[in-house]
Amino acid sequence: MSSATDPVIAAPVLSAFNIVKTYGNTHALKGVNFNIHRGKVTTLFGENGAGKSTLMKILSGVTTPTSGEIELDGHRIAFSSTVDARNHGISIIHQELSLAPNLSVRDNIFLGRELHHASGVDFAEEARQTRALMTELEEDIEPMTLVEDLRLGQQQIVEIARALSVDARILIMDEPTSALSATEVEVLFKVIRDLTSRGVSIVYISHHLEEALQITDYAVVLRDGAITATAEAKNIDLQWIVQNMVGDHFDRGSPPTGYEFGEIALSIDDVCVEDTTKSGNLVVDHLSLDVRAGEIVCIYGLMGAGRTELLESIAGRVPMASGRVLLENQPLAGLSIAGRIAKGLVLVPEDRQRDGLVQTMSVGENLSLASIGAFIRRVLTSRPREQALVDASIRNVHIKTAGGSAPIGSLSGGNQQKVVIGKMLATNPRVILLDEPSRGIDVGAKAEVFRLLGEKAAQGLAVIYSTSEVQECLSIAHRIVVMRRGRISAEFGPDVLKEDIMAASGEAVVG
Amino acid sequence: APSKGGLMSIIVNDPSNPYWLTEGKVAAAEAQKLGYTATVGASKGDTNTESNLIDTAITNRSVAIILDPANASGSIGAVKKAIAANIPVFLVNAEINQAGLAKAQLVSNNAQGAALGAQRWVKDVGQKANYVELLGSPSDNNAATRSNGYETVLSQYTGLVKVGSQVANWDRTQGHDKMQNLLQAHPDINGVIAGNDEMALGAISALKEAGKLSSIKVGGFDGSPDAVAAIKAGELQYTVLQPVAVFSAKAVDEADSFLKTGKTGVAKEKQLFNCVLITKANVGDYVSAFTLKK
Amino acid sequence: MSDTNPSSGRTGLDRLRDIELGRLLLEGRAFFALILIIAVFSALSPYYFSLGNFLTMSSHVAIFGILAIGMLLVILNGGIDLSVGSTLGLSGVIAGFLMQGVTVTSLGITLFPPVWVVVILTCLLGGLVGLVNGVLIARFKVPAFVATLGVMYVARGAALLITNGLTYNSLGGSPKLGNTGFNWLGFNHLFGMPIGVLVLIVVAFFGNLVLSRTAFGRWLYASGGNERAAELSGVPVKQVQVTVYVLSGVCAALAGLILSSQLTSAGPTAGLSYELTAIAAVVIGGAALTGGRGNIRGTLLGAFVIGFLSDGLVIIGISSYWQTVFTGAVIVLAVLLNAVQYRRRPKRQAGTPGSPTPALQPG
Amino acid sequence: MSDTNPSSGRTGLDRLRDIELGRLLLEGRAFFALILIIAVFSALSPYYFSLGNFLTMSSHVAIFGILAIGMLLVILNGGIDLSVGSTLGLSGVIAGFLMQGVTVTSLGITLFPPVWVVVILTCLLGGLVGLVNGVLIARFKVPAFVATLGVMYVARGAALLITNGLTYNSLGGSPKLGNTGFNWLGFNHLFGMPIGVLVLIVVAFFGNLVLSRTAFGRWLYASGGNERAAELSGVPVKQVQVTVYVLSGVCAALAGLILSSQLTSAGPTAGLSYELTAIAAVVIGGAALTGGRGNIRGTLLGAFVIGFLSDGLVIIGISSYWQTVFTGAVIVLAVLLNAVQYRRRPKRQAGTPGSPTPALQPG
Ligand SMILES: Nc1ncnc2c1ncn2[C@@H]1O[C@H](COP(=O)(O)OP(=O)(O)OP(=O)(O)O)[C@@H](O)[C@H]1O
Ligand SMILES: Nc1ncnc2c1ncn2[C@@H]1O[C@H](COP(=O)(O)OP(=O)(O)OP(=O)(O)O)[C@@H](O)[C@H]1O
Ligand SMILES: O[C@@H]1[C@H](O)[C@H](O)CO[C@H]1O
Ligand SMILES: [Mg+2]
Ligand SMILES: [Mg+2]
Repeated sequence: MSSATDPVIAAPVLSAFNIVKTYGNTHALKGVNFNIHRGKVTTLFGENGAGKSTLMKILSGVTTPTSGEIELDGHRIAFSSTVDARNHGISIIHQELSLAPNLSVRDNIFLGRELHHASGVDFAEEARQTRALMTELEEDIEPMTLVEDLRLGQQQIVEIARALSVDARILIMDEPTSALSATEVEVLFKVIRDLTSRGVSIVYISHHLEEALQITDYAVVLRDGAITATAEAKNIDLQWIVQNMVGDHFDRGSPPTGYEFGEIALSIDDVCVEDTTKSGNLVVDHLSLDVRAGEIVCIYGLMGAGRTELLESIAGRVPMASGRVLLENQPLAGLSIAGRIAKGLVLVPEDRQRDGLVQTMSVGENLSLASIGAFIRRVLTSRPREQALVDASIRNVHIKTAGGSAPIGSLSGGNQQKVVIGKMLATNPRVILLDEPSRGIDVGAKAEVFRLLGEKAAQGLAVIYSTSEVQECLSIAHRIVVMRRGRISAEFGPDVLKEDIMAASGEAVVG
Repeated sequence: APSKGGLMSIIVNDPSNPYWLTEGKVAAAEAQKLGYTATVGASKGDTNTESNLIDTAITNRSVAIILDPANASGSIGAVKKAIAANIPVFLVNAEINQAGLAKAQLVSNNAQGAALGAQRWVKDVGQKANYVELLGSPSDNNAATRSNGYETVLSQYTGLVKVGSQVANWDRTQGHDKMQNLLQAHPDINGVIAGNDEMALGAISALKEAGKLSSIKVGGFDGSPDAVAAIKAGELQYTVLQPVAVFSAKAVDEADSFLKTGKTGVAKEKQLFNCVLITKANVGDYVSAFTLKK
Repeated sequence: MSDTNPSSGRTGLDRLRDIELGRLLLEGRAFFALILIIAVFSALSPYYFSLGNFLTMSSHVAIFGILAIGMLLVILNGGIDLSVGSTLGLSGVIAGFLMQGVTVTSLGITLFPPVWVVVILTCLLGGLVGLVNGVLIARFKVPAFVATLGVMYVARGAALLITNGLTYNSLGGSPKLGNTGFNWLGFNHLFGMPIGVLVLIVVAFFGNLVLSRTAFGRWLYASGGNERAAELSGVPVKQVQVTVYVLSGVCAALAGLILSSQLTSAGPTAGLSYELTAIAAVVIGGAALTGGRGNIRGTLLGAFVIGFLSDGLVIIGISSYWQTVFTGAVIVLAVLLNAVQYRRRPKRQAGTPGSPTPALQPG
Repeated sequence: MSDTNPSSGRTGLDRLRDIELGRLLLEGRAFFALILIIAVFSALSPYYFSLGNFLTMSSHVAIFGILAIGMLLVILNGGIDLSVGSTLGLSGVIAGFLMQGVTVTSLGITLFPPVWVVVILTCLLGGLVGLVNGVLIARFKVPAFVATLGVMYVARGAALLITNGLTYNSLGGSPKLGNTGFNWLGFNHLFGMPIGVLVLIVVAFFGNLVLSRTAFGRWLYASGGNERAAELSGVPVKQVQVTVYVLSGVCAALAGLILSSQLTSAGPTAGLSYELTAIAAVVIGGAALTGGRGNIRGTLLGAFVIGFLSDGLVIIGISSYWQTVFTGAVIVLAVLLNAVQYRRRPKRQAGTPGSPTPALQPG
């Protein structure tokens, strides 16, 4: 399915031929042909680990391909560095934020390509341009604000602004919206349309398939390091993408049925959490919620609604200003995180790299980390028992790995996420809290994660998960709770309409 | 409150060595006896710290400085600085390589002491032996003076062969470790001669550990209380007492005299104080740190 | 869990074999450096290659080795302990002080605690110094470098103040007082080994057991690798942090006891700048200063490399200036070799470094 | 450039004011410590509070201040430089060596380079030592702690070998040889200031300019804050890394020149363990050892806190043992105060520390 023969495609601005990239034994890309269409949005779809980011890194000079060729405007070219690629008009928004947190927004945007005037760096001009970019992106961010003082979504805006500021001919966006609110996404799409109308070519990558489809001109699906399909967006639908991505039909799942909920497993009673940056400001504002054994509750909300603070305060990570939480009728006050885990309350954190995994440890050691007590005999660990626990976890959560002793870095994002979930499930919890368990993982992995949670719920586990994707509320949750400014603004059953959920969250309905 | 006589700044090397500790203590006591206030600073062998201490003495309007110079060459600048501020400087224990700056330089006669020690050492060890030497810090002139003094005496005996030597920086732990290494290379030695007592005591513990103290004789230098105790215990053959307690007090006396009369009362700037041998025979005369009953 | 899942594919097995090989090569390399050192000095001096000399050198290594094992725990945690040299000095002084007899003025009597009491009290003191470090770092969030730097000065000053600069000399005790035996620690041999070396072996054995087979060891590697993730997995990260500094303090106290029993005296300046040697041993042994990677075996190798080198230089009679130069060069070279290894196989950078995870170590 | 846009929204302005306030509080705190030290010692000694004494103390601070500024650059980069003390010693020795005249044996003549040539050659040497550090760290990926530890020993050994342990004494030169003026550097005053202090001021001024107004400064902060991000943005992170070590070496050489001209002699053991004092100054000045945070003003304050404290202790005549204890306690306390500050506002932990972006500093 070489795109060169595809009739719909004319005069690509950049073409990649037969790109192969191997990392040791991993074949990230197996001979990919890829075109970027002039003045259009080319969207790359694919599961976690399909090779999307790898391809983009090659096109933007971050890494070099093992073999293959790139043509820019019909001329052979090889990028020696990101600066080289930038000089050829290629700019990229990285999937992982790549900002210096200790620098201001202005400094980050112009880092490495300072504007100079006679007496050195022209800070005033840089600030002026920064302000202009922020106006274009409709964000109220001062150029001199430190990046670390911004919330994640705003940081992503800065990342976008930096890529825009280059005046690139080709702009690559690798998951630019993973932390953006619906309004911010809308603004970004407006900017993208504006850019394409001016002839800028865009490569777009997102796991938010529906959202991405709105902006796509050409869809390319990558699977296992090879292109499986390309098409014009007007000719395809969601179904087509998903099918090409995962190879077969899949189901987002439905709330597990056929059993009665048990007693109240977790009772959240009038909880307040203070904003750590502004004292007196409540991020969680007198919130109460009961969840029964076997019940699955989804917490939907916009960025900054306070979901993370709520879940982390229940888990004992951040202090509560007031209120109390009961686990199977026992108050949790005063218990450490470890104490809460021992009582059966666990949290799968939002940011798996930062809070979920120990990169220096193997897959097995990560999996067994929260349940060491289970394989201690007297004082020493028992290897066979640990091995059994690890093997069982790998089986139960379907982790694709060479084995327990493989380095954690050798797994794809989705599988790493499963390791974090598997680690917490191995403690045999009564209640599991998951903060955006689907962030940054592909549809196939999402479906597996949700199926797994459904199974566990049917066995009596109380499940609470947060999400920023409405679609994901409508999968396995028995109950959907919408959070807005630290309070519950609405509760729905599984049959609610997407529009109602979004309205309750304060989000304008996109599209 | 500052006393009538004013402040005398005493600067010693490092009071964690009992030798310099005594030096500072005796000088301070003498100064107080004569109606001065006294502070004792420590340069720890660093010429910069020493220079800072001199600056402080100037700031504090000291009437005189008693200094154990950190470095024979490197301390000259600091001495000049004090003199430029019209503060007389009296050197004790170690010398500087320039005459005419300090009002007096009172040091032990290291060459005489070394000869004294070496002669005694030959009596203890005998005229036919293999031996090793432990040397002090090369930056201290005394290390070379003593080593040369030993050499002058011992080289007269053809039966005495120096099979090894190591720098142990005046330090006991290093004396111990270097002695162990020397023992490995030269298990057949009969004697150890050390540049000071600390190194000798380190060597003794290494010899004890190796079970060789009975066959290998050790000689020291300084006359420190620990060395005297070792002599009493029969572990150390002898030590050469440096009259530090004597010349420290004397330096203060001369300073006092200079302040009152404009003269130190001694004709020569450089004054050598002869060392005294301490052996099992006279160890009973040792009355206090670095002091032998007359 | 160090063997592979039999059902896993070829690639998985291959990768594991690769890792195992990389690890052996790396440690083989430190080991190789040691062999090289022994070979060179044996060629240069007829006295180097002998059991007696090896035992002597090992007893020198023992002091640094014990310090280095404590340091390893701290470094695995992502910290650093600059205070160990001072703690060693302070511990020796305290031991010396106790051996002189403690006068209880209210009763007008002098107590002479037996040696085992002295040993325990001294270790407690070392642990206490470590506790101060640990609390400053874990509770008050003072960076480890700064906290232990400050404690380094304070402990040294305390040792000087206690002795007033003097050295405690008669640590032998007396049979009359029932407190003999201190020198035995430093002087005697058991099974032909100097006691210091035996203590090192015991500390290393238990250290290895703790690191590879206990919950604490797992917690330590985890919190060194990613503190936030460890905390969310229920690891009591603060306690772990405090504990490593306490253990490092206890190791320093043990080293202080051995040193002062070897010297049969205890001075307040003992151990000056030993922390640097201990850190060098840990790093030569393949541990990462960023935490989470390193093991006892490597650290011991590192300590032996440094010790056998510096004693060798003394034995062949090289000047003390050249000794300084060589020490520096070997520290850089040993780590440079590791670095070259990583560079050649950049992908493995995270995987192999010397010290895989405890589970990969033989118990 | 540090003023806010008048048209920006309230929140933006508020936050900026917040940051500004936090920074002032923090630096005010180090400043407060300094004021407290001055007040206490002025009360205890009639001689402490005088222009003359302040100038004297400042000339003592100059040495450590210049070292600390070099160290700050390294620490901003997330590194550490343990070799500065040795480099200082080596530089002094090289300067002394050159002042004695260089004999060109082939020509049978002795050249006496004029002082400015000696100064330049010595700074080049310092830069060279830094280059070795930088290359080991940036190119060979040796951890900074280890590379500079090794270089510390090697440079010290080299200084000892060059002088054979002795000290160069006659640095005054002679008018006949046209190489006078060296001692002038250390002894003289310009505008009533000791030359050392003036050099410190110049170094601080240019250091601040580089950090706050040049692309290099931004690159340094960025690569210390997030090296990967900096690299992806096209910052030549390796060159930046090498450069900071070179600059640190040059600063050490400058300090060595000033010290030996002040002492009118150059010995191979000069600067022993000064690196620790320099690091302490940087950290007391609010810089983070993790990199990316810190500024010249804070570092200078840190150096003055340490220098004015230790001179004050000497002036009031406290024993050297207690001086050691106090030094340690002040290091911990100064940083503890910062830590308490951070604890109260954990979200800002990353935000306030002393040294916001260079842009927030007055140019
Ligand atoms: N630096 C690397 N070292 C080793 N393997 C790598 C590296 N980068 C990527 N890989 C591997 O290459 C494959 C493709 O990864 P890539 O990041 O391109 O996937 P992706 O499609 O962007 O996934 P995601 O949607 O999770 O971002 C994966 O198997 C991944 O583990
Ligand atoms: N780094 C930060 N700096 C300032 N304020 C922050 C920061 N992070 C979060 N906040 C504030 O905390 C509150 C809750 O934010 P948070 O992002 O945790 O909510 P959330 O509902 O979990 O959203 P999400 O998980 O999607 O980011 C908001 O008021 C937000 O502005
Ligand atoms: O003379 C002294 C003493 O011997 C001391 O033990 C070490 O330093 C020397 O200068
Ligand atoms: Mg990706
Ligand atoms: Mg969140």
